[in-house]
Amino acid sequence: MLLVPCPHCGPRNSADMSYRGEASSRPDPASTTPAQWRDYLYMEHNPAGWLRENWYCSSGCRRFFTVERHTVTSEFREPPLPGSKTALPLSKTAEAGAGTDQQGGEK
Amino acid sequence: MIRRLEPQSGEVIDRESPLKFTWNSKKYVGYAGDTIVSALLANNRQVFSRSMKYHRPRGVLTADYWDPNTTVQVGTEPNVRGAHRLLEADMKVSAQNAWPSLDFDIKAANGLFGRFLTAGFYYKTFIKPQRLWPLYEKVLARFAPGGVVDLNTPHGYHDKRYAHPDVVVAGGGPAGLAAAISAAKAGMSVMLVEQNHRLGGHLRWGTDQDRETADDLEESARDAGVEILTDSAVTGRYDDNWIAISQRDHPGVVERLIKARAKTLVVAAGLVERPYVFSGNDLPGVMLSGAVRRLINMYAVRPGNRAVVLTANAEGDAAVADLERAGVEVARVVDARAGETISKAAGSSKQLGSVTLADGSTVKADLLVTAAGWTAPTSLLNMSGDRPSYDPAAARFFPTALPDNVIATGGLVGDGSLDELIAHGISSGELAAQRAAAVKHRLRSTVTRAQNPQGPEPPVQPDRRIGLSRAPHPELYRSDTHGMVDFSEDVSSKDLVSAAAEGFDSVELVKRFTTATMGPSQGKLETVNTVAVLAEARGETIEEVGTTVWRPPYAPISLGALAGRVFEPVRVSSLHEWHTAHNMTPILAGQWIRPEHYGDPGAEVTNVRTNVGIIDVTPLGKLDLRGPDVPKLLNLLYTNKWSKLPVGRVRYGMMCAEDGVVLDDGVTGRLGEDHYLMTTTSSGAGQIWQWVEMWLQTEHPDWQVHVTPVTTGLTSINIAGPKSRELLMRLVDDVDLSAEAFEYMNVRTGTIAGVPDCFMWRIGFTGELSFEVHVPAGFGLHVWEQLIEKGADLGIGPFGLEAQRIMRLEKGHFIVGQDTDGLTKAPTTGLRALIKLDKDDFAGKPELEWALAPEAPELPVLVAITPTDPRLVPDEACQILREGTTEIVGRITSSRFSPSLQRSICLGQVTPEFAAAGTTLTVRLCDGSDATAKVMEHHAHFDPEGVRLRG
Amino acid sequence: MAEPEFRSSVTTLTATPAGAPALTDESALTKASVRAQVGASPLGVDFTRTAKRDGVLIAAIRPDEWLLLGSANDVEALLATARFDASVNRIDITHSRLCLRLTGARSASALEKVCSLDFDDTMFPDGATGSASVAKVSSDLIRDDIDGEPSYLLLADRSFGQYLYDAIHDATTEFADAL
Amino acid sequence: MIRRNRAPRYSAAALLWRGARNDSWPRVWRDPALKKSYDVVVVGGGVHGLATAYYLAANHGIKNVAVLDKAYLGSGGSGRNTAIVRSNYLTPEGVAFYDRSLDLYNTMSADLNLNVMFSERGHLTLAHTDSAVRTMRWRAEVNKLQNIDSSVIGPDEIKKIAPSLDTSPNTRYPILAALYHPPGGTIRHDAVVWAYARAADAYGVDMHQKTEVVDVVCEGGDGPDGKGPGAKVTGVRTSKGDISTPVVINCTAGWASLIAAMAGIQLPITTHPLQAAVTEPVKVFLPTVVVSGSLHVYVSQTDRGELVFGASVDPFATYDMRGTLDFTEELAGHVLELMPAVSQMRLLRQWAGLCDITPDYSPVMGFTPVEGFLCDVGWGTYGFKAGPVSGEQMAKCVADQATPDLISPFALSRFDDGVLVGEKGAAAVGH
Ligand SMILES: Cc1cc2nc3c(=O)[nH]c(=O)nc-3n(C[C@H](O)[C@H](O)[C@H](O)COP(=O)(O)OP(=O)(O)OC[C@H]3O[C@@H](n4cnc5c(N)ncnc54)[C@H](O)[C@@H]3O)c2cc1C
Ligand SMILES: NC(=O)c1ccc[n+]([C@@H]2O[C@H](COP(=O)([O-])OP(=O)(O)OC[C@H]3O[C@@H](n4cnc5c(N)ncnc54)[C@H](O)[C@@H]3O)[C@@H](O)[C@H]2O)c1
Ligand SMILES: Cc1cc2nc3c(=O)[nH]c(=O)nc-3n(C[C@H](O)[C@H](O)[C@H](O)COP(=O)(O)O)c2cc1C
Ligand SMILES: [Zn+2]
Repeated sequence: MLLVPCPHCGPRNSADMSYRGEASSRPDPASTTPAQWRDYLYMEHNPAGWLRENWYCSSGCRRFFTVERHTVTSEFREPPLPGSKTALPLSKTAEAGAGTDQQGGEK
Repeated sequence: MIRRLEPQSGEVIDRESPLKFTWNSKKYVGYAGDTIVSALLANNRQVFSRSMKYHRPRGVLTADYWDPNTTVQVGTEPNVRGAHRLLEADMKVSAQNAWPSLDFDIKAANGLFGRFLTAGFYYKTFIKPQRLWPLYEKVLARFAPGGVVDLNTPHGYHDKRYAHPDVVVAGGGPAGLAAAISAAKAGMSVMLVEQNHRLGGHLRWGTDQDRETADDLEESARDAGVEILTDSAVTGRYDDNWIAISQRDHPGVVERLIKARAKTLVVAAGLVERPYVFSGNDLPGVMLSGAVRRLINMYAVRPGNRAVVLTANAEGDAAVADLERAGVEVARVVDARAGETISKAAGSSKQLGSVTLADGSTVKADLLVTAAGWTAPTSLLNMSGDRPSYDPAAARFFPTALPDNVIATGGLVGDGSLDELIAHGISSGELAAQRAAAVKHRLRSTVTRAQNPQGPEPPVQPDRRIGLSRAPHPELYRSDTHGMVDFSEDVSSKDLVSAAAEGFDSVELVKRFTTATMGPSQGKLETVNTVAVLAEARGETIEEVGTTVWRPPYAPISLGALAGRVFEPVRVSSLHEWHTAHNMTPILAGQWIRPEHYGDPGAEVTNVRTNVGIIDVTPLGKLDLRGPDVPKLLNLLYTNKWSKLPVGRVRYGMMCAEDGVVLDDGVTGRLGEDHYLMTTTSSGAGQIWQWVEMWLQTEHPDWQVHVTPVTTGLTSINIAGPKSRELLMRLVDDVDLSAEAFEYMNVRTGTIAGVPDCFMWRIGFTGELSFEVHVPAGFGLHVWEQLIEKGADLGIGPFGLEAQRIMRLEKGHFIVGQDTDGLTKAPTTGLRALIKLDKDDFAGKPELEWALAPEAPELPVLVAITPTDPRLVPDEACQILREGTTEIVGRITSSRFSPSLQRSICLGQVTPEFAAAGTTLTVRLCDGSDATAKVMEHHAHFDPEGVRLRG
Repeated sequence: MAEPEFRSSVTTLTATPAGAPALTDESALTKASVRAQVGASPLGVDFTRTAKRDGVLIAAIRPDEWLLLGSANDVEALLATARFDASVNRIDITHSRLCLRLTGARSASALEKVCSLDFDDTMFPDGATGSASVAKVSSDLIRDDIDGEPSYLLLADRSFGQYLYDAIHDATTEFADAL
Repeated sequence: MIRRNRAPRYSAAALLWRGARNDSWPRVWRDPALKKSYDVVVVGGGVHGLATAYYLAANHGIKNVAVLDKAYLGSGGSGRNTAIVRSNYLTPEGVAFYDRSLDLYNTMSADLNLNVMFSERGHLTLAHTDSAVRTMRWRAEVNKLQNIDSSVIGPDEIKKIAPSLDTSPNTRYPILAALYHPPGGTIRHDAVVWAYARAADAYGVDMHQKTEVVDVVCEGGDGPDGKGPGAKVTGVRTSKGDISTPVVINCTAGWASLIAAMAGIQLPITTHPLQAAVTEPVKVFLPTVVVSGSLHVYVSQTDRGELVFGASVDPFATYDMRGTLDFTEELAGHVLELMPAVSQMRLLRQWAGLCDITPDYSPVMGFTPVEGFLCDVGWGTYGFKAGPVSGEQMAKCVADQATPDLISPFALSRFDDGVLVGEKGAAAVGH
């Protein structure tokens, strides 16, 4: 189990964290073009190497933060930064795993 | 023949404790300390299984955990390692892979066709006629090896734990023991894990002096405070030294998983003896040197009467000595170091009869012992990222580059005298301790709650250990004949050669084509032989060919142990006990258990519509929002406007993700100047909390808003029905509940049934006059019981989720995730007026702007639908078709029979073409027939003007 | 009208076997949450530390959240005297959180069966707090030894009460004296 | 139907004949030298790449084709998937597409003259909640409209089909219903890879193993080195040498973003490991494929007796295939919820493969803004079953220079338009 360096708690099991995907910046909604916006929504760099990404310390301090992680060796580098936001509420994969059940929105 | 020897000085059996057991329903007796196999051998049973493909009789090969031929069924437990599992009283042991019996196995006929059943023969046959393949498949499936699962095995109790040892040592041989002792003496907490039942590794079947050393080491380890786990295995090394240990010596549980975050891992796995490949090498009576040494010295079992020994090393020589001491006639010693070897073994199908040497001579023997060398079980090292390399001079693989937190010692890294091994273990333990200390220091300075350590972090110690030398060893893989390479998979060297010739000529392809190394020992016995045969076939070196990937687990681990105690959290509201006591039919909603109804949902609806009902809606997500910037937050997350919401008012809102897809909806009320309560859908509660936090923390860290989830801090009860006001008035003194003073979509704070600090909002999903009250949860049951008591004369009754669903559908309220799906954008819901494109910004705004632009393609529309036949309730998810075609133009998303209207009612999504009121729809029912239905003018089937609700 | 009576979400308690760590339900304690900006220190207690003041346990459970635990009067009194600036919010969470206490020499070992944090004395000393998943429920843990005997407070969402109580209780039974 | 010009056909008779004469079989495919130029270069020797190459040659006569793989054939997802095939998808476009694939699988053994052991054993998707039942019904209803055998059945029928399942109502996640799809099943995944490779080879397609593409050579594009939108492909650079070619097809699944980046194109893809595991073998007791979306698990038993398990993808993006303990723990927990009886079975091996996940759980197929650079990627956790139809349609796409109808819903341009495929509606771990 990967240890993720939370800037507040210190290294924590990845199971205690939510992965929030590639760090991206939100285009200004007032001036954005469809191309820019959909880039923000859907496109990914997905490098095999260093990746800036967001995590949420969901079972710990509940802070969002951004780190750089190597996607081949799983090393982390640089002191973590405050988080940046992602377009969809859960990462795509979390949703892929969530199955159909969690989607039923009972009131 | 009596096979049990006179008492041996190192024997582990207790002759005072005989144990009765059965083998294939026949009765036998062994001793405590025996393994199943040693007890059976002592009883002169030699054949333990039939091989997978050819059903050849198989006897003992390694006499340890990895023995491929002695896997048996014990009671309901399949695939028990008979040469490892200790005998217990009244064990019922049976052979697994033989029919009708071990002695006479019909499938052995396969053996006759051996030359045709070459590797990959399946792929080349049963092609035509294809319709017969399912039949063939059924026949092939009968040949599946392994034991039988008893489908009545109960859901057992399993256990698990975490651990944070400084050092984990895998392997309790002399090297591992020495490392554990020295690490513990350096002040580290150490876990020593040994797969066998006793510590000592190979010393256990060595000389008296070896055993004495083992006992001494064991005692020192205990004295040093090492945590010792026997009959346990390190099954995996994962990221950041997350170590999986299967523990089998813990009282009360059969096997438990320990998840250890080790600061350093010492791998002292020793060596696994490797079989030699030659014709007849799988005949019963052909054994490895380690097997005979274990059998004689530990179990006092005579492995045969007349032996030939092929030896390439000291272990083989020691086996000769052991055999002679045990009274076995050693007919011939074949010394590989002198260039001698054997060519083939022959005999009856069940017993070795003679051995032919490479020089052509034949020796009669019922035992052939081979000491052909070792495989380094580098599995844990590979899992740590290492790619071991092959040394032809020593005829085995050695580690190359290990991460700092993994240290190898003992036979894995080299050879030496016992003293040298121990010395290497000691220095490895010291190194492990130093490195663990550095990690410990770092953790204590980075984990905030830890006590900060003194002084600077010690540097990572370079490896200054004096290495072990590598003893030269002949490369002894295959003789001049072909034989078994993978005993469990029945793959011969000939299969490998022909697979390579066919083009499956890389080690990965040959593995997949022949299944070599894919059996229970996962290559520990067969990998190097496979590679060696392939290298020979391709004219390459073993290093060039390389090995297949070693993967976890190191040793198989039960699903029960992996599962452990199943933690599946269950959430209930403060009213759960009441529901249970009142006949609720429960329904699972995520982690929540809720009342679906209390017997008759239809009657519950009618009661709400005529009297008053109460429903427990505690799981409704509730976020307490405080701070001056809450309106900004609401404006950002909801599609509608929030700046002007007065204190005491509530408003409905819809949230979208940035792609414009509906994410959640709910009501938010302003409780005070800077104090709001947001509600979300029950299933969205967790996700929306995170969503809110994300926007605040990442996009607007300057906004002053504090978010507190209070979902279960408040027991939420909806009191609905024409008599709801009357009822609530009986319990509330400090709030004016009159229609004039407390209007629809308002919120008040007050005391209910003596409980202060309750919120009451006038809203409702049911379409009736209703009050949703939120009561501090510790008093929830009190308020609920008071409602029931005080409402008795008003006809009060509880209602469940189903009644609520019916009523909301009568009112045409949609449910996010049921009437919308993962692609439903906000305008589809029909709530166009709630999408305020004149706001500067809100989540998903650009997409909604584009979706609503005149030139944009029209989106599907959510409409209320009424089937022509009022009795007909189309199932939810029925498709709506263009008449006379199978073209899908929509689907029913919700449907129920309405007790209030006495007809069926639906919501559905349709393409714009079919969305106009009055359009006739064709609904394809589940039984394949079609029904017609009409699109209605309003979403609300019932009371479209909302008179009742506002009453 | 019957007097309102506070009810815990742990409705069925099981006896602690002799020798095992004792698990008690302290959900009725008053719990207040004090929220401030990350980096602020409205109560003078740093993240992951605790302090005791006038009968109230103050635990800095998050970089922006301080939990106050005690009797209703004590907590109220403490909050009344505290001088907070306008950006600080206080929220009563008595009813939102369940509170269990696990006490006994082997309580860390029992917790190790349900939680992945390192409970070694140097990693989680008396007076420290941390949040983590306990039997798959996000929880706040506070080490609050009693007379030198290891003791942990565990707070989690109220609705998990019985589930968590049972899960932790089960984890303790292994440490009972052999019969 | 292929006519093999060199290699002998496989059959039981041939096996006996050769066995009797102790003859060995000739190579399944050649080990050719790398040519300087090819008409089409397929990157990735998985089922998608190999099928594309095969159909280019077999259906369109385009035979000067190279398939390049950085490791061995089938070393990607194609060699490590749980081999579940089905066509009971949610959207009409999905159903039509996967149904064609199932047709091709059905006749594959005969068509390609190699037994791929397609086992039409049926596929059960369990529903544990009301909303899951509703989604199952949604799928069943869409399926029926396209004549796909797929229906919702109750616990009693489920118990008959798979007696080892605990269908009692008082489990933590009671089995309320299942979507039953009799034509679904499993296949010998490696055999499919080998069958396509062998058949393509017979047409003269060159397979180059251990040949890594390190760059895609472009000209005329807006980006650096003439890459990016508007560019035209002229060749590829590989670890074994350069190749000139006007057409490059990216069939690299988990590595797809990297190859696309070489052409200056970004994809809506993240790479996540998907793990799988097998137990030791036991006598066959599970006759069908069982999937539970809410418990994140799917399981089938091979003819060799092992249970093969899979789950959902790992939570964070990585190219590392090491595998985790969390996966096996969760998996075992969930399997025991469904089948308590297997608690004494032992896990033998776990492994991982890389999945190219898109936002709408649908692939990215066909042309891209770089001329001559095509993609057949985004196959996520479900792409094995799509191999045959994808190969067939991608070959057609190249040969006709036009996007075939069957794959037009999956164009990369849908992400520019914001019109995603509806499979997202039923996003489960449904394999
Ligand atoms: C554990 C697991 C279980 C699965 N279960 C199922 C299932 O049950 N049913 C189902 O339908 N699908 C399943 N899938 C998904 C399925 O396996 C994949 O979608 C499918 O195999 C993709 O095939 P492919 O040919 O596109 O890619 P792959 O088979 O992954 O082939 C891509 C190839 O590209 C090569 N490559 C990469 N980069 C380069 C380069 N630079 N140069 C040269 N070559 C390169 C790789 O070596 C690899 O061989 C599963 C996947 C996994 C991992
Ligand atoms: N292994 C032999 O058969 C053997 C026999 C004679 C001499 N030797 C010599 O002894 C030396 C080896 O001594 P050593 O102390 O390194 O090894 P060892 O073989 O004496 O002990 C290693 C121990 O590790 C255990 N083990 C391996 N992997 C494990 C795991 N993952 N989890 C738990 N336990 C595990 C084994 O059961 C074994 O008892 C070598 O130099 C070799 O030449 C070995
Ligand atoms: C359907 C299927 C069944 C498998 N069965 C076995 C098996 O019985 N024994 C085994 O060792 N591996 C089995 N494997 C796993 C492979 O050995 C291997 O781990 C996998 O193909 C990934 O390759 P890698 O481990 O070399 O990376 C199986 C794989 C698949 C896809
Ligand atoms: Zn944190």
